[in-house]
Amino acid sequence: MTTLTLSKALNEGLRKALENDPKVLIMGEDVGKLGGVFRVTDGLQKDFGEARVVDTPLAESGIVGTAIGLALRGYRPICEIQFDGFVFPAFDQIVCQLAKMRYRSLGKLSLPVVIRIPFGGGIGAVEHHSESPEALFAHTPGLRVVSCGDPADAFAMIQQSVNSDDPVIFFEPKRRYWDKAEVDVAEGLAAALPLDRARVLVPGSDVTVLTYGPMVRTCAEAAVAAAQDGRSLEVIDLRSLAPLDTATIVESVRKTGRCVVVHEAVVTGGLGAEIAARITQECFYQLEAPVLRVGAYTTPYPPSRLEEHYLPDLDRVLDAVDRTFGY
Amino acid sequence: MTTLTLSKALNEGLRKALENDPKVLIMGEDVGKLGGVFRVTDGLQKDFGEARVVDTPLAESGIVGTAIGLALRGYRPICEIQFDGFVFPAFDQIVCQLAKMRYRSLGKLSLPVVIRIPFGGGIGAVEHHSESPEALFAHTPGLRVVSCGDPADAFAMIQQSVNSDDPVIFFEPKRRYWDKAEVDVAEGLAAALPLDRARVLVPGSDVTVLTYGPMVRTCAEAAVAAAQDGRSLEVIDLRSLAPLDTATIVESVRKTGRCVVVHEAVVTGGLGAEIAARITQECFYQLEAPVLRVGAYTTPYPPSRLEEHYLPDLDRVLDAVDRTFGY
Amino acid sequence: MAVKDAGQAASSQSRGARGRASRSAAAVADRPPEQAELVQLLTPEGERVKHPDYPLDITAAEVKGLYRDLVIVRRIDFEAIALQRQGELGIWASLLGQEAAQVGSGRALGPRDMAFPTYREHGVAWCRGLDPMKLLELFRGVSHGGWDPTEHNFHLYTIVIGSQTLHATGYAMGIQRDGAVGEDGEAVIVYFGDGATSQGDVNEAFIYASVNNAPVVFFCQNNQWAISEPLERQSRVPLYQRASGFGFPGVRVDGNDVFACLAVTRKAMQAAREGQGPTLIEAYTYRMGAHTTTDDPTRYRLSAELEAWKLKDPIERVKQYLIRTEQVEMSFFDEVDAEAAEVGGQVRAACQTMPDPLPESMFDDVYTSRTAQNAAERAEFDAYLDSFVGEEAAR
Amino acid sequence: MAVKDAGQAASSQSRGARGRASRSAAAVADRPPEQAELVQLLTPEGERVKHPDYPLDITAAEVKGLYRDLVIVRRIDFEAIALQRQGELGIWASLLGQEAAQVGSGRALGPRDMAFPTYREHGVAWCRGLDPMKLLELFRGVSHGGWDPTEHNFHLYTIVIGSQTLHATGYAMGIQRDGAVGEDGEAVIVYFGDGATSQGDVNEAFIYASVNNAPVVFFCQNNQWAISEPLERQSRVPLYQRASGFGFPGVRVDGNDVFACLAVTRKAMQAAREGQGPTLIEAYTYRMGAHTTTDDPTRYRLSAELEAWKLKDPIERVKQYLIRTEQVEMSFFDEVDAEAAEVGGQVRAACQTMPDPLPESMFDDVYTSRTAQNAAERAEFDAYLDSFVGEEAAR
Ligand SMILES: Cc1ncc(C[n+]2csc(CCOP(=O)(O)OP(=O)(O)O)c2C)c(N)n1
Ligand SMILES: Cc1ncc(C[n+]2csc(CCOP(=O)(O)OP(=O)(O)O)c2C)c(N)n1
Ligand SMILES: [Mg+2]
Ligand SMILES: [Mg+2]
Repeated sequence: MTTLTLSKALNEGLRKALENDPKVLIMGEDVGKLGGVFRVTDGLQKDFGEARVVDTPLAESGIVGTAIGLALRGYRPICEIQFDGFVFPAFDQIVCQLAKMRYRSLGKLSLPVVIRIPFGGGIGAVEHHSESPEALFAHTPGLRVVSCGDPADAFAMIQQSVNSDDPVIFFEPKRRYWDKAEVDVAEGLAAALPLDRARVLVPGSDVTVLTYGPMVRTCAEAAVAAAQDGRSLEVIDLRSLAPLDTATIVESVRKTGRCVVVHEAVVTGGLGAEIAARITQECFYQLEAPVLRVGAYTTPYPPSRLEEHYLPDLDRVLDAVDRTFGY
Repeated sequence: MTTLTLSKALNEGLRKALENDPKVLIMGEDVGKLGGVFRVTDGLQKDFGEARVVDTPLAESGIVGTAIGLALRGYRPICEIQFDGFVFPAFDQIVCQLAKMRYRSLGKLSLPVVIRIPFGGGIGAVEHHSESPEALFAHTPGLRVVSCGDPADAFAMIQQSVNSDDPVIFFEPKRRYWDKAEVDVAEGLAAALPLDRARVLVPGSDVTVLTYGPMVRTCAEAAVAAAQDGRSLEVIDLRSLAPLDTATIVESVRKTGRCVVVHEAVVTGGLGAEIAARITQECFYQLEAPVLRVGAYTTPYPPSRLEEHYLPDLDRVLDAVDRTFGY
Repeated sequence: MAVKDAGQAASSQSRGARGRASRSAAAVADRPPEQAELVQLLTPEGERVKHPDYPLDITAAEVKGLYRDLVIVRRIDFEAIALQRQGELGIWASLLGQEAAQVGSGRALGPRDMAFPTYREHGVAWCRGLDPMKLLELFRGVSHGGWDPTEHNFHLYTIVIGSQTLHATGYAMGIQRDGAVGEDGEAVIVYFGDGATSQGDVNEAFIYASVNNAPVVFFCQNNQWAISEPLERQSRVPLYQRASGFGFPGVRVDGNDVFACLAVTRKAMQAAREGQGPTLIEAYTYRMGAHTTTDDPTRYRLSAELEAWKLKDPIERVKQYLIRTEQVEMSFFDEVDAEAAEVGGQVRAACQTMPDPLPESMFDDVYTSRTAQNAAERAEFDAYLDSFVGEEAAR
Repeated sequence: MAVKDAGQAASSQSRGARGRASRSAAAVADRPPEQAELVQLLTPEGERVKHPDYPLDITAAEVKGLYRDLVIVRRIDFEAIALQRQGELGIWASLLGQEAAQVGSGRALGPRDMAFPTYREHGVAWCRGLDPMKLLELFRGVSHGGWDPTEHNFHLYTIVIGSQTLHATGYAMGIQRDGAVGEDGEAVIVYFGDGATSQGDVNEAFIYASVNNAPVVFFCQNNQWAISEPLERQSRVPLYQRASGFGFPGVRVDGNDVFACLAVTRKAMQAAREGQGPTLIEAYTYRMGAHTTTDDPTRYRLSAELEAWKLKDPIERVKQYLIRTEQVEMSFFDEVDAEAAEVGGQVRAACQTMPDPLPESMFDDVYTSRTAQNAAERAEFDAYLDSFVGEEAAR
C-alpha cells in the first residue's frame, strides 16, 4: 500500500494503462511536458514518448474527433479536457459521434475512448473552471459516465475505463486532487468493484445519502457529524452516473425510507432529478419523505468569493437530512 | 381568425416581429430564398431583404456566436438551427456565452437572441433529424426554454420570445408543422398568456398529464380516449420548460393526486425527471402514486422504421395513466 | 427604410472592390490570381489534354472500367430516386453530376486505404465494393448504416456536416503510429462538401492534419451548392486556396473529369502514403439534382445554370473519348447500359422486399454488453407489446 | 518498442522535408517563403526604421504618451502578480512582454471602435480607459467582469478560448447594418492568442468576417506559447498566412515594437472602417512570464529563450529611442516611474480593501426579471443563512 493523492493515483493508473497496452494513448492540451495543469499526466510523456502522450492543438472538438479516428484504427485514446467548462466545443463530437457510433454500426464498431474531465468547484477559480456538467452526458445513451471519489477508486476506475470498449466520460473531482489515501498500486483490477457499481461507503440505517465525486468526502463527514446527533446515515458513492446502479440505490432506500441526493451541479435538471424520480417510482411505499436534493442553486456559477455559499457543504447536507425527518 | 398550419403561424409571427422592430434579424442556413427546409421563413427574405434575413455559412457555432455579437450591437437576432441534431456545434456558444453574459456583466448586458430549433421525431427522417435535446438547455441557468404545442401558441410565443430580453431556446414540434388551427393574426400580444406560464389545455380531475411540444396533441387525444373509459385527464401544456411554471403544475397535481409526464426525449435524465422530483417534493402528501414518466427508451434514436415503437404515443400515455391507478 | 438600406450597403460592400491591391504588405497580395488552374485531362467534348504534373497512362480496359462505374452509379442513383418517389425510401441524396469526382477519386484508392464519406458518396461506396443495399437500408430507415467499415475500408456515412474530417485525420494519425507511412504506406481520404468547409470541425481537421503531417487527403466536392446556398455564402475565394493558410497544398480539379480526378487523387494519396502529409483537393463540379428528394431547387437557382453544366456531363465526355479514340465497339455502350439496368433492377427488387428490423432490435448495441437498465426497459417493452396481443386476439 | 518507434517516426516525418516543391499544381507553392516580412519600425536598439507601407508620423508627445502607457501597464501587471502572491487575487494572467502589442494596438483605436479582449488584455483595457480595479475584481473572484462594455467600448474578458472572435464578427456585422461603414466609419478589433487559432470558432469567425466583408481586425498576439505548448503544436506555417486561405489580408508585425503595432493596427482599422473588410494581424511577441500565476514555465521551456527575448524588450527600445533622439529630459523617465508607482500603489490599496460581494447577490442577473424559482431559492437561502444566526448567538 502506498499513500497517494487522488491526482497521483490517477497518474499511476494511467501509467499502468500505458504499460499494459501499447494501443493506449493520452491526448490533450498541455498533457506532455507540463503533465497537465493538475499534473495528472506528469512524467508520462517522458517515459512513453510524444507519440503516446500527445500535446494536441488547442481545439477540443479536434481532440475528441481525432480520438474517435484513432479508436477506429484500433487505438484506445484517453482525452484530457483541461477544465469542465471547456468540454462544450467537443460536445457535438461526444453526443453525436462518440455516443452513437456503436449503435449506428449495429455493434460492428467500438470506440474505447475515455474523456477525462476535472470537474466541480471549490478551488477559487475564475469563470468556466468550476462547472459540473455530468447530467448533460448522463442524458446521452451510449456513454458511460463515471466519477471517482477517492484515490483508490481513481486508480482502479481510470484503468477500468480504459479497458471498457464503451466510451467513458470520466469526471475527476478537482478539489480532491490533493486528498490522500492508501492505494494498492501493485494490486490488479480483479478485486476492484466493477465500473458500473455503486459503493456503500458508510453503512447506516436512518437516511440514505447518495453522492459522487467531490461530495463523497463531504457526505462521509456529514455521516460522522450526524452520528454525533444519533442519526445513522448510509452514504453511497454512486461511482457510475450512467448507467446508474439502481439495485444498490433501491436496496438502501427501501431500508432507510429516506433519501438525500447531493451533488455540486445545479439542482434543476441535475442528476439528482433522475435519481429522485426513479427512487420514488421504485420505493413509493417505503418513502417516509420525498427524496431531497442538495446542490447548487439555479444560477450560473458565481464568482469564487461566493462559491462557499453556492456549493453544497456539510451543513447543507445535514440540513436536508433534518428536513427529511420533517415529513 | 385565420386557419393556419403551425409552420405558417410561426411564419406570420416572425413577419410581425420583423415589421415591429427594425432591429429584428433572422439568420440561419437556407432561411433566405428557400425559406428554410420547413418553409418557416418562407417569403421573409423577399420582403425584408438580405440584410435582415440572412443565409449564413454552414456553421452553427458561427450562427450563434455572431448573433451574440449582433445582439451586443443592439440587434435582436432569431437564429434557426436546421434540425435538433445540429445544435451541438453551437452548444458551447449557447451554454458558456449566451446563457451567462447577463450574469457575467452583472446585468449590464442583455442578449435578446432567440434560437429556433425544430425538434422531435415521427417524420421518418434519417439519423440526427429527430432529437429532443431540451433537457440539456433546461439544466443551463440563464436560458429560457420554451416549446409551442399548437399554431396559436406558435404565433404568439415566437413574438414573445423575440420581445424577451433573455435568450430563448424555442423548440418547434416539427411533426406538428402541418397541423392546422385557428389563429387570430390581427390580435396583438396583450391577451396572450405570458411566455413563462403553463396552460391547462384540458381540465380534468383524475390524473394530471404534463407535456409540451409534439406530445400536446397526443395527450389531448389521450384525454378524449380516457374520457370514453370514464377517466378524466387534466392535460397541461407546459409551454415554458425553463423556468417551469411550478405553481400551475402543483395546483393541478394537488387536486388530482396522480401525474404522468410525457415527452419524446429519452426518459433517463429528461425533463420529466426534474418535474417528477419537484412534484414529489411539493405534493408528497397528495400523491396517490409516483409521478410516472413516458418518453423514449434509453437508447439513441433508432432508424425511422422503428420510431413508432420508440416514441411515446396515445397507447403508452393511456398505459401510464392506467398504471398510476395501480398504486 | 434606413436599416434595410444600410444592410444592402453592407452586402454590396462585400461584393465590391476591396482595395486589396493597395495593401502590399498583406499576404493576400501574393496569392495567385483567382482564375486558378483547374486540372483537366479530358474536355467536355471528350478530348484528351495533357497536364505536366499529372501524366496519366491509362489503358483502354481501365477507361472502359471507369465508364462502366460511372454509368452504373448513375443508374443506382436513378433507381433510388424512383424508389423514394414510390415511398420505398424515406429520402435520397442524389449524386447526379458528381459521378466523375466520386469514381475518379474512388478508383484512386488502394484496398488498404481508408475512405470516410458524407451521405452522398454512393459512387465511392460502389468503387469500394459496398453492396448498394446497405445505402438503401439507411435511406429507407432500416438502419443508420450498419455495414462493417473494415470490410471494404469504407466508413459509415456521416450526416453531421464535417465531423468525419476529424475522424479521418485521427485515423491517419493512427496509420502514422502503426508505422504504415512510407514506401508501401497507407493513407486516408475524406469526403465533404463546399458548405462543410465553413464548419469549425473541418478547419480543426486541417490543423490536426498539418501539424501532424498526417496521411490524409481532404476531398472536397464543390458542387456549388449547400442546399440552397451558393458558394459565395461560404467563401469569397476558391476553396482549394484554404489549404495554403494551414500550410499544405491545395489543388482544384475538374470534378466532372474522371481522368483528372483519378490522377490528382492518385498523386495526393501517394504523397500521403509516402509521408508528405495532407492535400486538399477541390473537385469543381455541380449538383445536377435536388439536394435530396425533399428539396425543391427551383426555389433558389436558375435552370440556365443547370443547362450550362449539362454540357459538362461527366459520363458523356468519357463516351465521346472512347468513340473518338476508337477504343470500343459501339455495342460496348449497350452492354454497359444493360448491366446497369440489371444492377438497377436488383436494387429495386431488393429494396422492395427489404424487411423492417425487429422492434426489439432498437435496444441492441447501445453498450458493449446489455446493461441492467437496458434489459429492464426491453423487458418492459416486450410486456407492453404482449399486452396488445391479447387485445388483438380478443377483437 | 515497436509502437513507440512508429510514433517517433510519425513525429519526425512531421518535421522532415515535405517534398512540396515537387508538387507544382499545389497552391502552396505560390505562397511567399516562410521568412515572412516582419513589419518593424523601431529596432530593439531603439533605432527608427522605415517601412514603405507604414509611414508613421509621430510627435514627441505621442511617443512619450506611449512610453508612459507601456511603463504603467507593466507596473499594474507587476502589482497584480504581487497581490496574487499575497493571496489577494486568486490568479493573474500577466501581460509581461506583450505591452507593445497591446498599447500599440490599443492606441490605434478610436473612441467609437469596439474592442473584444481575451483575459490578458490589461494593456488594451488601460488604453480604453477601464479602471484596473475592474480587472482585479475578476481575478480576485469578486465578479466575472461586470464592467459596462459600452462605457469604454471595451467588451468583457472572455475566458473560453476563441469565443469572442465570433462575437466581434457579429458586432461588426451590426456596424454594417447600422450603415456605419465608410468615411467616418466604425470598426472592431478582437484579440486572441496563437493557441486560439486552432479553435473552430476562430476559423468560423474568419469565414463569417470574410464572406460578409465585416469591419473587424483580428489581432493575434503570437506570444509563442499556449500554456506549455509551443507554436509548432498549432501551426506549421506562420499564423498571419492563415488569412490568405480565407481570402483576406494577413500581416505580421513585430509585437514588441509599439510603433509598428500602432501603425499596422491603424491601417487595418482604417481599412475596416472604410469598408475594405477584415485583416489578420499577427503580433510576433513573447510571453515573458508564466501563463498565469499558477503556471511553472520552467517545466517546459528553456531560460535561454527568455534571455534572447529580453533583448527585444518593448519598453527599453522606446526609452533608447527617446534618449537617442533627445526628445526628453532624463527626468521624464523618473516622472513616469513615479506615476507608475503611484498607480501601482492605488491598485494595491484598492485591491486590499475590496469588499466581497453580498452572498445574496449570486441570485441576481440570471434573467431580466427575477423568476419565481429564483425568488424561491433566494428566500430559501436567506432562511438557511438566518438559521445560523440563532446558532451563533447561542454559542
Ligand atoms: C452540422 C450540420 N448542420 C446542418 C446540417 C443540415 N444539412 C445537411 S446537408 C447540408 C448542406 C451541405 O452542403 P455541402 O457541404 O456543400 O454538401 P452537399 O450536400 O452539397 O454534398 C446541410 C446544411 C447537417 N447535416 N449538419
Ligand atoms: C476552450 C478552452 N480550452 C481550454 C482553455 C484553457 N486555456 C486557457 S489559456 C490556454 C492557452 C491559450 O493560449 P493562447 O491562445 O496562445 O493565449 P495566451 O494565453 O498565450 O495569451 C488554455 C489552453 C480555455 N480557456 N478555453
Ligand atoms: Mg455542396
Ligand atoms: Mg499564446
